[in-house]
Amino acid sequence: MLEVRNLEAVYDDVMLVLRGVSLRVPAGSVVALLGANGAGKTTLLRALSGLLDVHDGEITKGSVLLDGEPVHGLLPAQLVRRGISQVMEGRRIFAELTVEENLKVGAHTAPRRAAANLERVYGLFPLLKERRKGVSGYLSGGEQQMLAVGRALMSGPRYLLLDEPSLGLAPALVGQIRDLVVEINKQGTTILLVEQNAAMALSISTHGYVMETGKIVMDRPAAELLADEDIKEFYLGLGAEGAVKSFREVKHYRRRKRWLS
Amino acid sequence: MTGGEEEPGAAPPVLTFEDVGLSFAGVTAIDGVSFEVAPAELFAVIGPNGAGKTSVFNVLSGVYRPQRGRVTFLGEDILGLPPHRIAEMGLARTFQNVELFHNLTVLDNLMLGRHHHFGYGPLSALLWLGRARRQELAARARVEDIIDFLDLAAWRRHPVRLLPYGVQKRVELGRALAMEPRLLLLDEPVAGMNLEETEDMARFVLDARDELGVPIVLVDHDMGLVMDLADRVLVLDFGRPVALGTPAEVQSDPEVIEAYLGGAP
Amino acid sequence: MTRMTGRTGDLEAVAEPPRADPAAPRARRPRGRPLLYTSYSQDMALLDTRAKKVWLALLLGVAILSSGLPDDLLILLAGGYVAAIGAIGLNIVTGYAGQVSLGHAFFVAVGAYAAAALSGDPEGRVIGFGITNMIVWLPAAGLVAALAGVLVAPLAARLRGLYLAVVTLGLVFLGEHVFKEWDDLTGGPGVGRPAAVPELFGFRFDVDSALGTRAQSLYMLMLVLLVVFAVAARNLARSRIGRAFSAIRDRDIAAEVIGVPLTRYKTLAFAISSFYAGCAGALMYTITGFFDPGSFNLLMSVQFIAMILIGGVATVSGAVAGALFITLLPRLTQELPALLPFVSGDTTQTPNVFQIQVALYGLLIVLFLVFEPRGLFGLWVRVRAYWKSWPFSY
Amino acid sequence: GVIRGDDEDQKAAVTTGVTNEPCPLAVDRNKGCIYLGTISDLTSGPFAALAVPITQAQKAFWNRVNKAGGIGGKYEVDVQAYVRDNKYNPETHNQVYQEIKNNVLGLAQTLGSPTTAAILADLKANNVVSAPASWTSAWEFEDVIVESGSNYCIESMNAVDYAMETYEPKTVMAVHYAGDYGADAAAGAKIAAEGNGLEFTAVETPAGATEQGRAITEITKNKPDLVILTTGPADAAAIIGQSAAAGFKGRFIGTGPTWNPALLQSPAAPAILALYEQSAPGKPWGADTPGHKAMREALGNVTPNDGYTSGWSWSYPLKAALDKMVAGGDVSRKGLLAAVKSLSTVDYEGMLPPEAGNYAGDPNTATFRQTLISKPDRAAPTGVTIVKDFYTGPTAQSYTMDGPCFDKL
Amino acid sequence: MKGVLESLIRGLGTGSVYALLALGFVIIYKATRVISFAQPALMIAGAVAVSYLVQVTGFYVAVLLSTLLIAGVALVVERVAIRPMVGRPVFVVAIITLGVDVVIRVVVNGFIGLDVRQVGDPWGLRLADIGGLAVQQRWIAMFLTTAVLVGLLFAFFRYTRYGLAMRAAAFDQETALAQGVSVGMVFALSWGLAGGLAAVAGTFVGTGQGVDQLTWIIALKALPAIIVGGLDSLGGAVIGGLVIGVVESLVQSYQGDLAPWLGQNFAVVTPYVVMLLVLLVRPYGLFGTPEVERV
Ligand SMILES: Nc1ncnc2c1ncn2[C@@H]1O[C@H](COP(=O)(O)OP(=O)(O)OP(=O)(O)O)[C@@H](O)[C@H]1O
Ligand SMILES: Nc1ncnc2c1ncn2[C@@H]1O[C@H](COP(=O)(O)OP(=O)(O)OP(=O)(O)O)[C@@H](O)[C@H]1O
Ligand SMILES: CC(C)C[C@H](N)C(=O)O
Ligand SMILES: [Mg+2]
Ligand SMILES: [Mg+2]
Repeated sequence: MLEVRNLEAVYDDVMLVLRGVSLRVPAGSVVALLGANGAGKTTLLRALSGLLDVHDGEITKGSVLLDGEPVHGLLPAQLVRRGISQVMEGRRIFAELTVEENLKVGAHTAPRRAAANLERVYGLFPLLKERRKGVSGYLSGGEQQMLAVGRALMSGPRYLLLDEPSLGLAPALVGQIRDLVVEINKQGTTILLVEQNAAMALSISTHGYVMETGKIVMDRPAAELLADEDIKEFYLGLGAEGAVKSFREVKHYRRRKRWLS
Repeated sequence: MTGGEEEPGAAPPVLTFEDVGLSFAGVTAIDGVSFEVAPAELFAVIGPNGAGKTSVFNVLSGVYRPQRGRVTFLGEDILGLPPHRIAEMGLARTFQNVELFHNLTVLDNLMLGRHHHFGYGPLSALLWLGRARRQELAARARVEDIIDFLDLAAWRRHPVRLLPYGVQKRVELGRALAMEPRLLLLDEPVAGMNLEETEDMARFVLDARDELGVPIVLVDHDMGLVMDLADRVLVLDFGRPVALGTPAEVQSDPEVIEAYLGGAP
Repeated sequence: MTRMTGRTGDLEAVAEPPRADPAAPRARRPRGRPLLYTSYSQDMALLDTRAKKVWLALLLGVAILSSGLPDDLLILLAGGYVAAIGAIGLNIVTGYAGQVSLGHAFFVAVGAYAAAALSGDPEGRVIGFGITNMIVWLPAAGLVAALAGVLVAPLAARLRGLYLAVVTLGLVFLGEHVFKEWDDLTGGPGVGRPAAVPELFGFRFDVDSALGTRAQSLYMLMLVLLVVFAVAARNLARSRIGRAFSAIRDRDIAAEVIGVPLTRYKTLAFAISSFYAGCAGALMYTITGFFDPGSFNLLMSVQFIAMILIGGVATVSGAVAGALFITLLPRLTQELPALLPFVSGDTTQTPNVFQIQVALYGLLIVLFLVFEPRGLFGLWVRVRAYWKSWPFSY
Repeated sequence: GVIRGDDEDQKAAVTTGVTNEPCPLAVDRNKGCIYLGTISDLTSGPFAALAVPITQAQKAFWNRVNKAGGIGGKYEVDVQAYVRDNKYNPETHNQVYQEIKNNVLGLAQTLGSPTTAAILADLKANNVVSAPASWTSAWEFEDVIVESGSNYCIESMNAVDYAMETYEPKTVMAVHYAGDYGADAAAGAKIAAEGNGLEFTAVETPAGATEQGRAITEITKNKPDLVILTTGPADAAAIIGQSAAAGFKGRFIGTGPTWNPALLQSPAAPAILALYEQSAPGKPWGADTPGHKAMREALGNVTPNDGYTSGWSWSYPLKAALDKMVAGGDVSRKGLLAAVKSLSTVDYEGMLPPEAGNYAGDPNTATFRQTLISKPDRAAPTGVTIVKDFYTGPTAQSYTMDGPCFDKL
Repeated sequence: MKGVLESLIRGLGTGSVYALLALGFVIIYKATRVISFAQPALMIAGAVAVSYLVQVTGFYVAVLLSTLLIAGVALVVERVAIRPMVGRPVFVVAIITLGVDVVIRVVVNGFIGLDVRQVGDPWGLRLADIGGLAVQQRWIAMFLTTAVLVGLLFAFFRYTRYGLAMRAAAFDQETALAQGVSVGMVFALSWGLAGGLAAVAGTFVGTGQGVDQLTWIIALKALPAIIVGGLDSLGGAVIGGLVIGVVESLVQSYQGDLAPWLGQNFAVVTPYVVMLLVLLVRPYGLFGTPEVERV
């Protein structure tokens, strides 16, 4: 189990971005983390994978436990070796390397299983296999997103942190990603899924958290969240009667969420 | 319908794209695509990943040079023009992966959108003489309007690299609007946004079109958004046009469903 | 000296340009900023807050009062001010426009020789035209250097990152070769030539006069010129041109797509930067009165880079602070070993004071950058942010 | 008309750079102190290897003077309070000079030509007498600069004349650095070669042992009978060693700063022993004169190096002038300069002939024209022994010094 | 003709030293995107270490020990001054290496002292006769050593995952960290290798002529060499070094006759001229990876 207890994180010594976040990702589950832009989701994932440091950020309070053991002081490489792997926001592929080289870097900590994992990833994304000798920087946005997900799978992680994996993917592929998440979860990988596509995320999660301005404001089983009125309105775009609203009818910007007032 | 009086096709098109073909060593990005955009039209381009949508934008803005075809903007052939010339003609765009000037503030990013509207030179810049000063003030007033419009006031003086992704997307729209465009290209403006932010963005896009009367070409994978907003939709697959028509027509096209929409929404 | 006070309004730009502050949102205005601007012109002014005006008055006061310092310090500071002009110039091409140039020494040399030749003795050993009025040779030196910059730019515009850096470094080596060979202009290596004569409508700054000693005159001259060049650079930075430079630095494709012609602006950046370098070169040697072609080497270029990095990239005040830091550092390191009793003053011993001085010079640069990679300006921002965003701005 | 802060420090001052207070390291605390500055290339410049022993020797020299009763029984001389590193950079030289100039009467050492040129105007304006650490011919024309021994130009004239007698060369090549040092010597070689009716070529070469390819090619291709070298030691070894390896059999004569005893440990040693000789403005470390003996005693157990010898011998004229100044009663910069101008001989304790210290006449008559030739010798302390004692060749004898030689190449 | 061949061979000899130096720069660049200006100091330190050790251990052991020693010094430098800068702008790091260079050189100059120090190599200025051409033995040694080291390096980068890790880390340190690449380890590795190479190169610079306080300058020749070859290409570094060496040598021999109007010692700047010419045609050198940019 991956557990976050009362975590506080600060950027540049002054910007408090996580304010006492607690969250549990039980082994074998898929947990969704929703939240508006700037809520601190990415920051939380950085805290879990040891990358805050790079951004002049640090954990000022609280702890991260992996199977009961505190891991928040560890270096990113150590965390990867312990089985935590992250798909970073914004793809972050190594643009100057080829597709296959990108994947091989993903297998840095697991050289022995590299060949097998490579086949598995190519199986999941045939398009990558087709382009494997191509310079990855020239791939289209969506192709790069596939590469980013594929790369994270190359270390054979036990815990996979996905930061908006469906961003920029075509609808058909979003479906595939969802199936993929379900599939890797079945194969034994625990998943923390940060998504803006709430419907997709909640449909495959066991549990869901909603985060706003650095705090967890909702913490319920996914099914309950799907039924919640506020979630329906603000995350799923369903009107009171359950009908899908038209974007043309939206009149106001920046509405206040009820749970914040 | 918000499109107003002009029926698509009535007035001369703002943009024509004729049988364009573009390929990179071994990869065909665009293969015989043709379309036109009418004044004040909201035209959408959709298609699977790697279909060539962004490449179409890159051809339009002069970043890519296609091997064949013809592209005219406001009646002028723009193939071969350098990007900055095309921008000066009034073509503005946003990018799929936010391409802001990340060390600059929101304000400076927007002011940069007005770059080619200034007419003063280096000397007057160094001395900050009347000309430079007057023009900067005028530009600032226009930019503040955009800041108000896009509700960016709270971020005005922040370097954009520190802004949340959704806000960055809005700033990018603002920068394009600051150019006073005569055609606006939006590449996945709502990717990575939650519903609420998507709604906001939809509102901005519609208002921009209605208030400024700019025609817009929109690329996005959010079908809800595209189908709600677009007047016409072009569907690409492997660089080839698959369908072109109203949202309703396109949505029911079996080829489109097969190639793009997939089973589930 | 009374003429100087009229400039009060300008120097503060050097003290603290109105940069955006990353830590505090607008809603919570930092202390010292007025809550309301009644016009955009107020908001866009160089000195938009009271705090800045106070800082300005203070700094200017200190700078003027400093003219009472001993002559050797004045000479050192005058050199620092000239170096600052050069550093501001490098900052334009490297800090703002992001084109890392290790060729600054070359442009400094071009300016120095242009000025020296213009104002040189026509009868002398080396080329001279006898035009000693600064009002002629200073802009001329800048323009010749700017022209050199324009010639280099087309190649430079094709290159990126360290490729550009090493190529501009090549410029320094090629220049050194030309200057060493061209005896008629430069006097040749190890021999050198007299520098430009700092004369303005009959007033000589390089001799003692009724207005003050030679050192005082030079000090004031350089101070005034620095203020002028600094204010102009600040203006440039807040203009369409400065913004376009930063855009090219941050993302050149995007810059082009919103209408910034890349090559033209890169060329412009090189030209303006070289103009500053040329003027700095012309002025630099009026202080020693003499220079030789060996001075324009890699080390000089590197020192300019160090100045803007240590001061803080892409800020005018940073360039000034960095230039002063680098110029004063040797003097500082000279005093330090005196505090260490075990260091020998005997030059045949190792370690001796002189070795320690050199080592300290390197060491201080390393330490400084390791602990404050954003430079002096970063230090300042940090201090400011600490006070402003307390307890937390979010 | 401005009140200067540093006036206060000078309360005990007799004049700038002279105090009634004893020197900080005084031998006799009843004497006053004359401060002399030193600006030298002490760490990172190209001449550090020479500058360090020069500076050290001067310290020892003045220490000995102080022990022997100081200057006129009234003053001791301090050369340690104001030592500065110029890194062989003219601006730095000027900066540190500005820093110390109000505290010193004169300069015991100012190293390098371009560096000294950067302060020359100030030296002249303020009558600051200075001993240069360089032998360029330009100094013959400056009153405030007290040079000891022949300049490079004369030294090379004599070298060519010596070769005329000894080897009867037909062709001469000067392989030299650019500037006041190399070009000065090459000009002398050229004048002598032309005077002797020899074919002359000059090859300018950059510093750096790996940069000598062109010089070596020129030598092996043109096979001159005599090569006059004005480079640094490492470069000289590269040139001599590799030319010889390529079959060159002509003679080399190098100027003073070209030599370093460690060259005899280098792979080029056999070639050097076979083909090389050295001209010099003064006798090497091991010479048997009272001055040399005093120097060796004073320096004690150091690795012999002729930097020491030069630094030591250059100090004699300053001492003579200081003595004369104190005796004359006008203890001031003006007084010192007047004393210098009245010196027509200086007692070098045998290290140089007394006429070397002529600062009274016009440049042409005052120019000292004797140098010597040494040959490499493993047994000698600095690797060289004299083969021809002080002499003036016919070229140098008849040459009219009417401007710096390096302008004439 | 014989003259041409001889100056060609001399060029290949010095060129292989440039190549060794260039390799050090390239390895650090590959992993960190920084040009390390500390290489000159490490090079000279290596040569000086050999000059002391050789008296005790003999030449070959001395070279080995010095290589290890300098690699160690480089590791310490990396740990103390470079590691804390992970994620910082590369130019700041470059200037830091410059400060490091100054500090190390002061120390090394202390050890050099006043004289020229000899590395005590077995070749001296002896010649070998190859097909009637007089070739200095040390040039042959340099060339062979370079060939062997380059072979080893290629094998290392080819058969371990560190080559790829270096490139990944250089491109995006954070993302490399997220893949479990220990960026610190990659930095250390590159500095260690570069330090060792610098020591070997320094020793060869010292063969036949010794080292003094100014010898470090030759290390700067590697800069045009790596640009010619392409900043991130090992093969390019070797080719670049050899090209620079050969062109320089030919210019030294023939420019005086063929193009005297270029001034004396034009050879000194030929590396930079070659560099400019190459860049006019190929902005990323002969083998450099072009920056990937798309929007
Ligand atoms: N490196 C940084 N330095 C300072 N502030 C930062 C940094 N990175 C993020 N922030 C700030 O922290 C807050 C939370 O950002 P974070 O990226 O974690 O949000 P998010 O929930 O992932 O948003 P999104 O949905 O847009 O990805 C934002 O206000 C952002 O501006
Ligand atoms: N500069 C380039 N070099 C090589 N291939 C390229 C380049 N630009 C685009 N491509 C290829 O052309 C195809 C079309 O790319 P494009 O970016 O236009 O797709 P897209 O429709 O925008 O996809 P997405 O929805 O994923 O963003 C892709 O297969 C891509 O890999
Ligand atoms: C110490 C000397 C060799 C210095 C040299 N003659 C010069 O003038 O620069
Ligand atoms: Mg995020
Ligand atoms: Mg796209």
